[in-house]
Amino acid sequence: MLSFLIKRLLGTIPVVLMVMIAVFAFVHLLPGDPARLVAGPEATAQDVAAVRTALGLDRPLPQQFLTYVGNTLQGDFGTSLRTRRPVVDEIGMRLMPTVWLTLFAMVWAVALGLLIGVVSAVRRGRWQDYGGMILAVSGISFPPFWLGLLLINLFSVRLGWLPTGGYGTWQHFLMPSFTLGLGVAAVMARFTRSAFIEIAREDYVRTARAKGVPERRVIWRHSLRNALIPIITMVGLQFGFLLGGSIVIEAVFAWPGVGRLLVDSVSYRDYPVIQALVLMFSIQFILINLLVDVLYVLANPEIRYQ
Amino acid sequence: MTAQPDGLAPTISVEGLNVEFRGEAGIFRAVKDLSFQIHAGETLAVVGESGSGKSVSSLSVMRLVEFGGGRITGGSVRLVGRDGTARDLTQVSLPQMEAIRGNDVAMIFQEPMTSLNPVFTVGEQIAEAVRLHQDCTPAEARAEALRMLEKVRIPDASSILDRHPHQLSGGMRQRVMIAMALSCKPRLLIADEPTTALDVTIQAQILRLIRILQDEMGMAVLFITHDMGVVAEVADRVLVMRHGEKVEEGTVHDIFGAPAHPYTRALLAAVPRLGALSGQDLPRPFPLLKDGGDYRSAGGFQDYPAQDTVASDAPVLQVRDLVTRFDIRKGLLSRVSGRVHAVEGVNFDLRQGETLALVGESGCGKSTTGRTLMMLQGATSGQVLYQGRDIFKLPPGERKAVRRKIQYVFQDPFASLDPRLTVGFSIAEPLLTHGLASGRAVDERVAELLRDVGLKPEHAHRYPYEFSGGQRQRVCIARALAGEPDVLITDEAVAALDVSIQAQVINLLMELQRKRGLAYVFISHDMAVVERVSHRVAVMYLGQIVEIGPRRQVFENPQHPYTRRLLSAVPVASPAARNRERPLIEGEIPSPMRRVDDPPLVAPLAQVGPQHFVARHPVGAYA
Amino acid sequence: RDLTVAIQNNLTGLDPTNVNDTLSQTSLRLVYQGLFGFDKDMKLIPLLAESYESNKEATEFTIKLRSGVTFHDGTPFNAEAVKINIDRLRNPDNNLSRRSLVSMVNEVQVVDDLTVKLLLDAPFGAMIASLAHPGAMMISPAALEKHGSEIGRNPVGTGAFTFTRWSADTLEVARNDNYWKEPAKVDNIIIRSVPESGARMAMLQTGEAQFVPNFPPELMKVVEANPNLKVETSPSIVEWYVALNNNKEPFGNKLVRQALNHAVDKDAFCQVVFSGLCTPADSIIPKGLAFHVPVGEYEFDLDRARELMAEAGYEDGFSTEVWANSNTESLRAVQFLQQQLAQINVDVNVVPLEAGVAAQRIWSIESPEDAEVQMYYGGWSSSTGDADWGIRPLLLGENVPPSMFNVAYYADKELDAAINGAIGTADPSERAAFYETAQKLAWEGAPWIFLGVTDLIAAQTSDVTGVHMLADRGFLLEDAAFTE
Amino acid sequence: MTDASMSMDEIGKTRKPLAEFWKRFLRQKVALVALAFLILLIGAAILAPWIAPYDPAAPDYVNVLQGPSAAHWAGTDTYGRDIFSRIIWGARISLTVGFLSVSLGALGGVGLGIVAGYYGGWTDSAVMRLCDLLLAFPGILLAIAVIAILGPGITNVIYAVAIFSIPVFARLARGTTLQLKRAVYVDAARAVGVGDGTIMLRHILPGTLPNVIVYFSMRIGTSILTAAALSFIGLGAQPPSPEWGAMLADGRTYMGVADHLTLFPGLAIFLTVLGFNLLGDGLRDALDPKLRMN
Ligand SMILES: Nc1ncnc2c1ncn2[C@@H]1O[C@H](COP(=O)(O)OP(=O)(O)OP(=O)(O)O)[C@@H](O)[C@H]1O
Ligand SMILES: Nc1ncnc2c1ncn2[C@@H]1O[C@H](COP(=O)(O)OP(=O)(O)OP(=O)(O)O)[C@@H](O)[C@H]1O
Ligand SMILES: [Mg+2]
Ligand SMILES: [Mg+2]
Repeated sequence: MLSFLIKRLLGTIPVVLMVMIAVFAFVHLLPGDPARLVAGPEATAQDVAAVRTALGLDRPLPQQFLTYVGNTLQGDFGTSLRTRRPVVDEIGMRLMPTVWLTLFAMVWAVALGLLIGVVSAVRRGRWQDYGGMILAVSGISFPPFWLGLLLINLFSVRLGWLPTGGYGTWQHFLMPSFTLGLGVAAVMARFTRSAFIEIAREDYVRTARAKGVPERRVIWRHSLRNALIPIITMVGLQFGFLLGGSIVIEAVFAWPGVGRLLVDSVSYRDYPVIQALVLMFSIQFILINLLVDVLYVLANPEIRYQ
Repeated sequence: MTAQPDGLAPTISVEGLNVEFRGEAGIFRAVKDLSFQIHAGETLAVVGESGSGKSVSSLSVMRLVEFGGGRITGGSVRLVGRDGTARDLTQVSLPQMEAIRGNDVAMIFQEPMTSLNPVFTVGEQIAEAVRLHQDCTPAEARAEALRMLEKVRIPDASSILDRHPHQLSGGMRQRVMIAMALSCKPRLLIADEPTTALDVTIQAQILRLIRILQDEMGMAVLFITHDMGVVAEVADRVLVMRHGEKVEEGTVHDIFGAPAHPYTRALLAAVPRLGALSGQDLPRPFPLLKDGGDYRSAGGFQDYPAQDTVASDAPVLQVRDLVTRFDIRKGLLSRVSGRVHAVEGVNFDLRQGETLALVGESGCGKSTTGRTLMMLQGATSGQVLYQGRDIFKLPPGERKAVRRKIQYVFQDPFASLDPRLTVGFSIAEPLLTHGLASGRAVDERVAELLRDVGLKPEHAHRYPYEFSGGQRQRVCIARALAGEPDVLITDEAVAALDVSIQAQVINLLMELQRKRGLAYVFISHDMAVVERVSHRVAVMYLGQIVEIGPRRQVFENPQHPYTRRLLSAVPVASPAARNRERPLIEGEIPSPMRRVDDPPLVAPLAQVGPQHFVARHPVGAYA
Repeated sequence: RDLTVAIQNNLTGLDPTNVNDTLSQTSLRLVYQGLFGFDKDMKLIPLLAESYESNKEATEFTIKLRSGVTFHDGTPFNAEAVKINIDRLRNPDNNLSRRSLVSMVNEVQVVDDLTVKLLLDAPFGAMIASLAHPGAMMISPAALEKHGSEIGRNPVGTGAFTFTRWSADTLEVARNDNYWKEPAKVDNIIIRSVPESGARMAMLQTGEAQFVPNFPPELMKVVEANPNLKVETSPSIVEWYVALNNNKEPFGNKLVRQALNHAVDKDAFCQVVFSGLCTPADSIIPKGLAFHVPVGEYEFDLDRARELMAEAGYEDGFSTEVWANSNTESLRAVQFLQQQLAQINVDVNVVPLEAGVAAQRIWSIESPEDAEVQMYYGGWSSSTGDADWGIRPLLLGENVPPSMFNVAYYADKELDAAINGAIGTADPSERAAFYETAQKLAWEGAPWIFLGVTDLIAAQTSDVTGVHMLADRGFLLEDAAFTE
Repeated sequence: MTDASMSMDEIGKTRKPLAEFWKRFLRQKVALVALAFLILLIGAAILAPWIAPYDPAAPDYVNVLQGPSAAHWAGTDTYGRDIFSRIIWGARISLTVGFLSVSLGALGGVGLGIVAGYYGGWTDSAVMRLCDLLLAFPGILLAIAVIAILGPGITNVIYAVAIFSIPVFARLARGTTLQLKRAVYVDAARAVGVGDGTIMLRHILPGTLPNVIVYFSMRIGTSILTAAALSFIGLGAQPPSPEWGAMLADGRTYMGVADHLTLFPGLAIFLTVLGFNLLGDGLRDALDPKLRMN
């Protein structure tokens, strides 16, 4: 397993390089001149030129690329074109809020999703099943901004229980993580249900019952473990997505996360920030994917990696 | 030793049990008005043809049939629990059943391959059963699990404890199931074909083990089997089922001595007996009832002549120094901690029209040999030549053609059928793949194949789970035959069949051999069947062939001590011959797993007669 | 008590000479001050300057400075500090994005400790207005020395508040007790960015924020219904228009341009797009700018529009496309235009442009011939509060992209002359005359479809006073206080 | 001695898996209702010019922001346009985008995922790392790239959303494939000589479908909303063509003032997604022969 891990980690190096090339090519292909955008709506051609020089954007592309790769390898991600703060600071101060929010959201969403999914599967075709489905479908088709504003109106404005937004105490987490997690919970519920139904009639489930394993344990241990593969896949994906920050939720709850940073950076063509963010996202995805593969093996020992 | 029904209430008493399945085609009554009783310490053997409702009845007793879509529509199942109170299990709520299952009643299932949970180690699975019903710490439960595994004579039990089911051979899994069922010392043990996947030596051990526990604890045993030898060995009383109904019940002596019902008589007639062909060189089909085999028309038996199908000495298949090993990895670093030497230096030839039987105890590498020949498992080294060409080195196009010519019947019929496809489609798949038929012709050919193996054409559009174990096995044979192969490797192909169907299928295989010159690698542990079908026999032990030679030579003049032991362990289908003292394996049970730097000794076999070779070098326990 | 202000976007930096968005600039007014500034009515007032004089040609400006002012770090504010600041800003090597504010300054002379003299290389009548721009605010020379390029994270000015902290989405400043004016009445001001307007509204309702500038007009009703809240509306200096590319047929034809102006119901525009919080335009610059004169009205008259179209030879209309930024409000506006112009058979295809794409396709083209734009919907606010910056960049013939913002590619000699004339003098009455001419000419020539000047809306809790929006969408918080 | 306990009397026919599947699907009542609803919706979309009560683009400045009434069932928007008519017209765009983009994504993704899982080794690594790359690229970046390369328009929205979906489906399919390829029946098929392609199509693909269908039906809703987000950065449907997601996002500034602006498009999306989910469940059940018994 460890050698598998090491191999996989080594294998990520070319991927990361590819990501770097791709994202560099990509941001430079994007229509839009960062100097113009950074200089602002009232900037004259002269101002723009000044900004361009200041940002080093007037140098030939290959040179810019080499500097970028060289600096990145040394851990220097440059400074934001827009705020002129080091990219590391820009991302650094927004990363943890995103990570925490994601973790919060994932934990409850996976728990609730599993619960609803299992209940739906066990009570398949009955009202609990349809109830679960309607909940799940609502979760996926309620636009998050709508739900977010609704929650704010209820819990902050009407009841005054929770702050409307911002990052701080645990109360600040409740509404955003709920809104963020709802979609995940919905997907989890549907997946769990589906995987569970597949497993429920396997012979080994019967064996477990024959041993006298209580039904609850048959469900939560013997069946669930086997249903985990698609569930893990989904958790991994959703986790990766959420770590990318949610633009809408960050906007509604004034959450200082990476999602907003990305949007701002894209609309300002803030190359260094975009590049660093994408690099970070891809490393996150790779690590999560690796974790998922490891979990696959733990969940189902029949799967082996050479 | 036999506990006779005394004044005490029977441990279990089933009255008028009816079980139904509701399907699209209406209601199917799988068990009709079944009644029986078993007393403490008593063994009731249930026999009957495949699909007669044996498994369904036992599942109903466990109240597990409900989870499979069945319904108990009548009757009662009264069980005397540990505490001495009798309860009607059909009236008990499902949560209450949880406390009864595994504790008062335990069951060994027919399908060892799929009955273990693939994601837990076998140790965990046994220990869980222990923990559920006994008050003990996890460590104690684990120790108990280890003890049980040793009891069922699993080699290297302490390492098996931490392995996952897919890493075990079929027979090992079956023993794990047995260990699990016995671990709680239930009042009633239901054993559904518990020894089908086991070789005779282990089977003998297990039967003894059950017997010992039965005596110790006064356990009642419901023993489902189609092996009349086993019945004769273990049963006090026998119940014969057919079409969901009881046709006859009596003591084992009555049933074997004076079977009343024609069906019982037919059944007994079909039982293969070891030594039936002694003195003969060639294989010979089973005698079958005449006139398409209706047992009521007492037309007597149709005897078949011995058949000589080996036309030339030119081999179709040559196996040269075949080695297949599995690395066992452990720990965080996943270092190779050991190696399973599943197949070690195996050599043999197979000629056209010849049947080579591969026998040996469970886990000795029979299936792995077969899987390697099928290119389903990479060989560590060695060659397999088909028509003189090394199949491991074929280009993909030719490989496909060779695959059609070498076919395999998997040990586990259920797992080898795609659950999402009708069996008809599974059987048609080789036809479609190789363009052997198209359109209507496919349906016709499938129908023909189904009939050939004793099923009905209309079964084609059923799904695998709708069949009984024996029926599935036949589907698999039909599929293997569909491609019109030259070589057929059958891995315990008839193990799950009841004797009458078994005789039929074997006769079918032999007929095909006669007509088409098919060559068989016949993997089996049933020595009586092996005697019937094979020209030559190879005895495997710990991955090596320890003796190979013409069947008559090997059976009548066994040279290797392991061969001799194997033969002596065969149960005889006569209650008179039971309780014989058998040689038991003593000491450490050898395991094919070895340290990385410790390969086993492999040496060429010594010739002891015409075509008869035997190992003279030490192999495992046989020095 | 602390005052929390909820704004829409994140601040982009704290170096006033190097930020370009109104929100950052206006927030920096808490910490920094310029020589001149604006009062809440956007009237130019002296701040760190006491007075100024200029020569007739508008090439020399002598500015008297206020005495007794110190920066937050204790550095005295004096002529030397002004010189350092202006020299820093105009030095091309520093690459500051606000350089154009003072790029015409040739030399900064320290006359005495409290007097500086700016010598320009060409006449520039709007010099003082430029100095009122937040980009020309005064930074402590000591801090500049100390922090160098990091000054954007460590602001040190002379304003009513001292910098406390700036994180991803929050700027905090504390009262400056050594302020040269009367110290502020609130302890701290917290500026938080909350992008979603509904959420800003909620913050007001819960009291988490006391002031929300740039409040969305759609939510006016909700605020009005709440006794704890109040809104204040005031006219802005943001004018909305559709620039018509005069280089493209048929927009080269004045009749067509006028027809389009007649075909749009400006009152309806204000109603639909800005919920009525807007006034139809009556000139090329909004009323709030100095030198504005109301010059007329293109009344909504479809018959007249059709007549003009026919006269121009387009009785059957034509098809064209309009570009707009892809935000809800702009899209609403262009959809409205689409409907309006359809009435005179002008078939308009709406093309929303993402910010970067817009920058590329409109502003960053190589030469005017490459311009693909036909109609462009946009708004303009003259951040100097002066007519010059409201007209010159948009309509002077030579100021076409990429150098400036004349997307109409309008080139009218007389108009150019008027604009240039106004720059050539510092005399207000002369400037007024030039600008009046310019406004009349431009209105007549109709380079744009003139739409409206929006109102600014600020919502606040009722217990706060002294918070104001400025006409350029900035805000003034210096006088903020809680009533109790 | 054939097994007479079988009470099937039909003549055996080797039914093709697809036919079997249909037969079972037709028995799913809830799914059929859902299918009927979706067909109705598609019908409405196609017949929009005839059945929509108003012109979806015609403004009526007298009646802006009216709540639901007899004249306007779902009220009117900021331009006084009839929301109900816009929803009917919007079905054209939203359904097309939702369905086509996810279908394309699923097609590509499942294909890649199965191939990767089945062959393992470097194929697997290559495909999965490619997916990582795609996943790591934030959606808006990809979307903007799509405009940059292909130009704006609804077809390109479909491509863009499809591209977002590919890696997810790929991961999903790969996960199940890893499990299924160990099945003995896959070995059995291989032993019979069935080629890798056929094994993947016939024996592995159906096993991955239950998950794929579940995700597919959920993803449709997400796609409709994503498409809306794209139209905001200038990539999507061009105004004034109605599109559910855009209507929703557009109306959000009026929340608390005119809630019907968000309510009705939201409801339309909800019902559509619900329909697809119910249909998906039906399909998934029809794929699972074991479920015949209940
Ligand atoms: N879940 C099920 N649904 C429908 N029919 C079933 C089901 N399980 C079993 N049957 C049918 O019930 C009958 C009895 O099956 P059962 O498994 O009891 O046979 P058996 O006697 O154990 O046979 P074998 O020796 O082959 O295992 C068979 O005809 C089988 O097809
Ligand atoms: N995938 C695997 N990984 C590790 N060990 C394996 C694996 N497959 C089989 N083995 C081991 O190889 C040995 C031979 O197994 P094989 O299945 O060939 O036995 P068999 O002779 O067919 O036995 P049975 O009669 O019980 O089916 C056993 O010890 C088994 O545990
Ligand atoms: Mg059975
Ligand atoms: Mg085997």
